[in-house]
Amino acid sequence: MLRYTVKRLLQLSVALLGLSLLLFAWFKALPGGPENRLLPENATDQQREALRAALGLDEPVWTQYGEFLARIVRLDFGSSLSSGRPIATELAERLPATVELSLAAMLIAVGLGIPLGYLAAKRRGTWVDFSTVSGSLLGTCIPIFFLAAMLKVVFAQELGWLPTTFRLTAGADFTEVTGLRVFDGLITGELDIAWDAVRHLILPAIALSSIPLAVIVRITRASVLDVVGEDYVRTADAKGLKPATVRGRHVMRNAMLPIATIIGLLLGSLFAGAVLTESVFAFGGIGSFVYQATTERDYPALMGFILVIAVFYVVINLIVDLSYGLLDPRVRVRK
Amino acid sequence: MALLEVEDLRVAFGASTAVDGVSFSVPEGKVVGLVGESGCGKSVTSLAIMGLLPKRRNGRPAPVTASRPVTVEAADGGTVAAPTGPPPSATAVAPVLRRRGSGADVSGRAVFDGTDLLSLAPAAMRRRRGKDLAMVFQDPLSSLNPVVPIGRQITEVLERHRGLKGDKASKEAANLLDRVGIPDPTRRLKEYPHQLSGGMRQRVLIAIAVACNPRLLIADEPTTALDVTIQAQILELLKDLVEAEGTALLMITHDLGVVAGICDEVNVLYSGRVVESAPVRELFAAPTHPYTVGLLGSIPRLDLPIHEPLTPIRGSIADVIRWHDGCAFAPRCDRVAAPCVAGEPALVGAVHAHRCVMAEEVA
Amino acid sequence: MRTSPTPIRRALAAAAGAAMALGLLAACGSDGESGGDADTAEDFDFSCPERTDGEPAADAARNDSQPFVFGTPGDPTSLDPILASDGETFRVNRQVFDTLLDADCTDTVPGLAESYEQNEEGTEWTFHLREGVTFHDGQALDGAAVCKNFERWANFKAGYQSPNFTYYYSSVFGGFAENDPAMGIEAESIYKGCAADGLDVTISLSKYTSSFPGAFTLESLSIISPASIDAVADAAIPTADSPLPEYTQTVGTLAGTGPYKLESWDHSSQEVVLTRNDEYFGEPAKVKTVIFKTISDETARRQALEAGDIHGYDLAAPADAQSLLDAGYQVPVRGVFNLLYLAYTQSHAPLEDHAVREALSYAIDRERIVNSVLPAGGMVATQFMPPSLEGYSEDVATYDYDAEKAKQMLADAGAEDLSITFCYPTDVTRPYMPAPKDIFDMISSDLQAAGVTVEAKPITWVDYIPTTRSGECPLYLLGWTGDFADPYNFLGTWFATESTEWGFDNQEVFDAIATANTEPDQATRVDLWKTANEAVMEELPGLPISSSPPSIAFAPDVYPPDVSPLTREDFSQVYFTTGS
Amino acid sequence: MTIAKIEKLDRLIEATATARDARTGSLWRQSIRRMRRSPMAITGAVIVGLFVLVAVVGPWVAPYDPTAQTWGREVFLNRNIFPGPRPENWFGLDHLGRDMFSRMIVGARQTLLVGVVATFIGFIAGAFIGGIAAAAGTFGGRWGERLEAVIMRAVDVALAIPMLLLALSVAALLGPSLRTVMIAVGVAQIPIFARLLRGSMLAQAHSDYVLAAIAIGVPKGRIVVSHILPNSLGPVIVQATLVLATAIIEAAALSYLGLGNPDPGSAEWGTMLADAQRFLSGAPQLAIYPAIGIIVTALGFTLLGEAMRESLDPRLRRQE
Repeated sequence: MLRYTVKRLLQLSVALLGLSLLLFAWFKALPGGPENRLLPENATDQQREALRAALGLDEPVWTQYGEFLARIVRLDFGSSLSSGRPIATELAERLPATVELSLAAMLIAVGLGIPLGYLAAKRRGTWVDFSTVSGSLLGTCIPIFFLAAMLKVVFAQELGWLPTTFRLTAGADFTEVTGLRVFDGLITGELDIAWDAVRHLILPAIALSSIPLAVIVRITRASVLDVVGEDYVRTADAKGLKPATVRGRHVMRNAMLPIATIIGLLLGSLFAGAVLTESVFAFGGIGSFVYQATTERDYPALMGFILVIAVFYVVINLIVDLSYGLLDPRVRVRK
Repeated sequence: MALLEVEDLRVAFGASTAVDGVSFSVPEGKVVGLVGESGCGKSVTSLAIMGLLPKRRNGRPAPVTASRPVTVEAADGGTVAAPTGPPPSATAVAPVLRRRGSGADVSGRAVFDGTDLLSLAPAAMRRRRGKDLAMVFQDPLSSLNPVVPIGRQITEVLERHRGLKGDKASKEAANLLDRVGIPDPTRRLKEYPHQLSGGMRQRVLIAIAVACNPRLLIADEPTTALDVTIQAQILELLKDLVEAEGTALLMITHDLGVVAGICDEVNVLYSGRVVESAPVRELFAAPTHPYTVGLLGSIPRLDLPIHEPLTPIRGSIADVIRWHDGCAFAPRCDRVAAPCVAGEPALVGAVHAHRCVMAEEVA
Repeated sequence: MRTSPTPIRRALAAAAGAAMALGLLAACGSDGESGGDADTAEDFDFSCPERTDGEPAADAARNDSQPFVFGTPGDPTSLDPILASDGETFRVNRQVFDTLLDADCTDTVPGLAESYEQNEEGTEWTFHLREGVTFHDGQALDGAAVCKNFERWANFKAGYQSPNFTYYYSSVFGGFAENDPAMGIEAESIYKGCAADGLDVTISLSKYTSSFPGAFTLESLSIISPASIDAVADAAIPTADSPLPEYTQTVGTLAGTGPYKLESWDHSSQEVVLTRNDEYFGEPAKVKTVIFKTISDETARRQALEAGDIHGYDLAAPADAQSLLDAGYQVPVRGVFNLLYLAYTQSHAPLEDHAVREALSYAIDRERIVNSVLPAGGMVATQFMPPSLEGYSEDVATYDYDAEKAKQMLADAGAEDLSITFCYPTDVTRPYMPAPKDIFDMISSDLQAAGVTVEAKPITWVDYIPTTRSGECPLYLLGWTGDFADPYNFLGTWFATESTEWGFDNQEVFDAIATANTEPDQATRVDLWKTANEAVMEELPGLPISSSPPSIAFAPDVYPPDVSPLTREDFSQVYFTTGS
Repeated sequence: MTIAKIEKLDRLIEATATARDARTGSLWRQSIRRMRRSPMAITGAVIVGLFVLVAVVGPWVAPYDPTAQTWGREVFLNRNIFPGPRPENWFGLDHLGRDMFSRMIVGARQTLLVGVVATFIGFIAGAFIGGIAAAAGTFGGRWGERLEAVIMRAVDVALAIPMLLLALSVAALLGPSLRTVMIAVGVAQIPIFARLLRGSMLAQAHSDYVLAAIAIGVPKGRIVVSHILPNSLGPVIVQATLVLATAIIEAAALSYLGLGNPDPGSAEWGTMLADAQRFLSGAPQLAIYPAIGIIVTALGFTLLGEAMRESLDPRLRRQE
C-alpha cells in the first residue's frame, strides 16, 4: 500500500513542479504587469518603468523563476505586491475561512446526501426516487452566486433569521487557535463565539453545498442499488436480522466505499464555488485572495497560492487512497 | 403431520409465473430433495418458503387464497394473448426481484409446524428466520459480507436469536466453526471472507445456518460452486448435522448424484410443477415420468460399457408450453401424444406420484 | 492615488483618495454648470453641498457601549502614513494621525498649524503650531518633532524610495536626499530643509509648484511622534518587492495626535478597531469605539447595512443609493472632485480633424449618463477639471447634445460611415466611473444613432492604462480623482507635454499650463489656469463627460460626519442618535 | 397421432418464443427504450427541446432589437426605476432600457452557443488526449505506458488548477468576452473528458473481444478505432450532456467575476444575470428572468444526462 502511494506522490510532485514553472511563464507572458495596479492612473510612464525595474519584472523569465524557486526552498514565499505583506502570513490568514466554509458545506452535503441517496435507492422507480434525484440535481443548476444572494436576501434581510455578512459579528473578541472559528470557539470554551460563527456559516455553507450534494445523492443511490442486489445482503435477511442491522452493517458499510472516494475528490471542487460564495458573504477566504491576485498580476501571491492548492490536492489524494484501505479490508490486506 | 407442508405454492413475477402450484412435504428429521434443471423454479420455491421474495410494490403480502395468477386463457387454437414466456431461470430471478414494481405475487400455503409461514407478518417471519428455519446458499464467494470479520457474521445471529453477548458469543461461534470442521477457529473469527477458500466459506455459511439449531435447514445447491472433492466433504457434514440434531433438510439441487447420496425422498420439478415424487430408491429403480427417465438417462454410469451413448433430452428448457394447455414437457417428450396437449395433466399416485397421462404405457 | 486591493469585480477600487483643497478660490467653489441633477434646485452647490440634517439628540449610553462599524471596500495596507497611497489606508490613518494643514470641503484650513504664511517666491513656508498638543505616547508636539518627520522622509533609503510605497512623497517633492538608482527615481528633490524655533517651523523648497500649500494636507505627510521615529529607525525595506516592515502591520508602535487611537488590527477577520483618544487637543470623539470592516462586494455592503451588521459604508452602488433612501437610510451627497472623459486619440484618422471631434462630442447625450447611471449629485462636465478648483472657466467651448447636428457635421467632414474602435476597462470600478460597461453601452448606442459603427474593445484594468497610454485605442473612457486641490493634478498630468496618450501637438496649450503651474501669485495663477482650460477645450483632445461624487451611506439612527469631496470624513463627529 | 395435434404444439411453442425476443436489441436501442419510460428522461428531453426551439427560432420571433436602447430615457439606474412588464414589453425593460423579452429569446441562442462550443472544445481535446493516453498505455509497450503515466499525471494536476485562474488568464489574453468564457469553460473540461475516456477505453481494452481481435492479428490501430473507441464513447457522451449544463452555469459565474463581458452585439442569459445581480434587492425581476432561464435549461440537460447515464450504466442495466 505504502509503496504505491509513495510512487504516486513522487509522480504528482514532479508534475506539480512542472506545473508551477508552466504557470509562472504563462502569467509572466500575460499583458499588463502589477505596476499598473500599484500606481494610480496619472502616474507617469517614467514612474511605471522605475517600479517595473525595481520589482525585477524586466529580468528574463528564467532568472525570475530561479529567484522564485530559490525563495521557495527557503520557505520564503516573498511578499504580495498589492498588500506588501508576506504571502505566507496572508495565506495562513485566508485559508481557514475557506477550509471552514468547505467543511461545513461538505458536512451538509454528506449529512443530507447519503440518507436521500439511500431513500431514492430503496424506493427506486417511485416518485420519491424521481423527486429526490431531480431535487438534488436542481441544486447544481442554480448558479451559486445567485443562490447565495437569494438565500441572503430571503433569510438574512427579509426574515432576519441569520446574519448577512462576515464570519463573526463585528467586534466580537475571540481567541484564535486554528482560525476555524467554530472549532476555536469550542476548544477555548467560548461557546457564544462558536454559536455566532455557526450562525454566520449556515447560509454560505448551504449555498456551497448545492454542488456536492447532487453528486453524493447520485453516487449513494447507485452504490446502494448495487449493494442491495448482492448475495450477502440476502444472507443477512436469511439470518432474520433486524432491518436496522441489515441496513447499517451490511448495506451501508459496503455502499460507503465509492461514497468515501467521491467525498475526497469533491473537496477539491468546492474551491471554485468558494470564490463566489465568499464574495457574496464577505468571508475573506482564499477565493477572493486569488481572484484579486490574478486581476492585479500579483505574481508572488499567485505562485504561493498555486503551491498551496497543489499541496492541498496531493494531500487529499493521499487521504482518499489511505481511507480506501481503511474501509475495504480486501485492499488493506492484499496490497 | 410433516414438519413442513407446502400446498399449491404459486409465485408470479408480473406476467411470468415461476412456480405454478408446487406441493410437497418435509417430514421431521428427513432429507427431502427438490430436483430439476436450472430455471424450473426450485430456488424460487425455497426463497418463497423463507419469505425472502420482495413483496409486490403495493406492499400487500399476497393473500392466501389468491385467485389463479392472471394468465389469459388461450382460446383453443387462438394465439396466446399474454406472453407468458418460460419461467425465468434461478440465476435470472435475482435481478428481476429488484426491478421497479417487480415484487413477487406469492400464493398457496407453507405450513411449518402448524403455522402458515406465507401469511405471517414480516416481523413475525423475521423472528423465525435463522432460528426455526435456516438456509444455506449456492455461491459462498458472494454470500458473506466482504467488509465484516467472519466472527461478527456468526455472533450477530447468536445475539439476535439466542441473546448471547460478547465473548460468550465468540466462544460459541468458535466451537460452531470447529463443529463444521474449520481448523484453528479462534484465529479465523478475526479474518475476513476473502482470506478463506470457497470450501471454508461454505462451512462458515453452514455454521451460520445451524447456529441456532433450526428444525428445518434449506440448502439451495450448496455444493454446485465447489469442486468435487470439497462437495463430498460438505455433503458429509450436512448428513452428520441432520442425523446428530434431527434437523429436517430440504436439499435443492440439479445433480442426481447428490440426491442419491443424501436424500430420503425426492420431488422432480419441471417448469414450476412437481412432475414426479417418490422415495429415493424407488425413483432410481423405476422412474415413471419421461422427464425423470430422461434425467436419469443423461448421467454417465460406471456400470455401463465405455462407448455406450448417453441419451440426452431433446431441446432446452425454453421449449415449453403452459401447464394449462397440456404437459409442459410435451415439446421435448419422445412419447408425446394427443392426450398430452388435451388438458392439464394431474399428479397421480400416493407414495410414488407422477404427472404423465401416458405413464402407464411407459412402465 | 493608488487603488486599494479590489477583491471582486464590482467592488469600487479605491476611495476618492487623499485630497485637500488649495482654498485660494474665494467662495467655496463657484456655481457649477447649470446641468446637474434634474430634480435639484437651480443653485445646487456641486462642490460643497450644505448639510441639512441639523443636530439630533445623541444616545450617550449607546455611544459608549456599542462600537460604530463602518464597511469598507478593501483592507488598509499600512499603519505608517507615509508608506501608503490607497484610500482605505488613508481613511484609517486620518482618524489616528494629523497633518500640518487640514481641508474643510475643498478649503485649506488650519490643522496642527494654527496659521501659516509663504514668502514671495513660494519657497519658504512657515507654520505656527497649536499650543499644548500631545502625541498618544505623551510626547509634546513642537517644531523639532515636525522637522524630525520631514528629515526622516527626505533621507529614506532603498525600498522606502520605491513608488509602490512612497508614491505621494516622490510625486510632491520629486525625489529624496540621495536617490537610490535601483529605485529608478531620477528627479532631484525640491525639499531644501527644515528650521524649528519652539512652536514655529519653516520648510524651505528649491522651487515653487502649485502643489503647495495643498500638499501639506496629504495624509501621507501626517506627523508622528519623535519617539515613534526612533523606534522604527532601523526597520528596512531592502527591495521594492520585499514585505512591509512588521511595525506597519502591528498596532502600538507609531503614536499620532488624532482623535482616535489604534486598538487592534485582526488581519484574518479584516477588522481594524479604534478607541477614543481622551487627551485629544480638539473636540473629543463622540463614539468610544469605531470598527472598520472589509466587505469587498458592494451588494453585500448594502445588505449588511440593511441587516444592521454595519452602521455605514462607503462607495455605495448608484442603484443602491435610491433604494436605501427610500428605506429611510441616510445617503449624504458629497461634493464633486473627479472627472470622467472620453479621449479622442488624434493619431487615429479621422480624429485629427477638429470637425470630426466636435461632431462626436455633439452626438453623446451626457445628460442621460449623469441622470440615470451616476450617483446623485453628479453634473455634466464642461472642461477637464471639477468646478471647485481655481481656474475653472465659465466661458469654455461647450457641446450640448444634438444628434442631428452631429450627423450633419459628420457628413460635412466626409465621415458618414465612420467605423471606430472604442476601448473600456472591465473588472474595475472607479469613483468617477461606477459602471464602465453601462456608460460604454450608452455612449456607443448614441454614436450608433449618429451613424458611427462602434467596435467594442474591452480590456482588463491591469492592462488598460499601458494600452490607452500607448495610443492604441482611438476612443477610450478614463478619468481621474483629484489628490489635492491643485489644477496641475488634473491638467498638468494630461496636457503638460505632447504624448502618445492624446496624440496632439499644441504648443499654446503646453505653454499655458507650464506658466500657470509656476506662478506663485495666487490671483494671476487663477487667470492663467482659466486661459489654460479655454485653450484645452478649444483643442478638444477629448470630451469631458461628468463629475460625480461617490455615495456614502449611514444607518437611520446615526449622525453622519461632514462628508467631503475628498472623502476625508472625520469619524470623531459620528454618534448614535436616540432615533426619531 | 394426427398432424393437427403436433401443429397446435408448434404454434404454442412459437407464441412463447416471440415474447422472449422483444427485450433484446443493441445497447443503444435498449437504453433508448428504457429512457422512454423514465420520467427523468422525458422531462429533460422536453425542456431541452423547448430551449433549442427558442434558440433556433428566437431572433426571428423577437419583437424588438435586443440591443437597441429604445426606452433608454425611461430607465434610471441610480433610482432603481425600471418599468416592469407592460403591453409593449412583456417582460419589462432591462437596466439600459432594452426590451427584456427580446433579450431573453435572442439570448437563448447565445447561451446555447456558449454551452455547445465549450462542450465541443472540452470533448474534442479531452477525448483526443484521453484516447492517446489509453491507446499508448495498452498497446505502446513500456514507452507507451510511460507516456500514458505522464499524460495522466498532467491531467491530474490540470484538475488541481482552479478554473478561475484559467479563465482570468484567458480573459487577459483575449480580452473579456463570450469567446473567453467559451474557451475557459471548454478548456476546464478537457481533463475530465480525458480521464473519463481513458478509463472507459482501458475497461474495454481488457475485455475478451479485444483479446480475441489481437489473437486473430487485427492491426492495433484498427482495434482501437473500430472496436474500443465506439464502445467506450457511451459514458463520454453522457458527460457531454452534463457538461452542457455546467458550461451554461459556469458562463454565468465567469460573467459575474467580470470575465464574460456582455458584448453589446448579443444578449446572453449568463451575462444578463451577472449584470443584474447588483439590482437584486431593488429590481429583482432583472435577475429573475435570466436566472430561471439558466436554471431550467441546465436542469433539462442534467436530467437528460443522468437518465442516459442510468440507462447506459452496465451495473444498473444488469438489474433490469
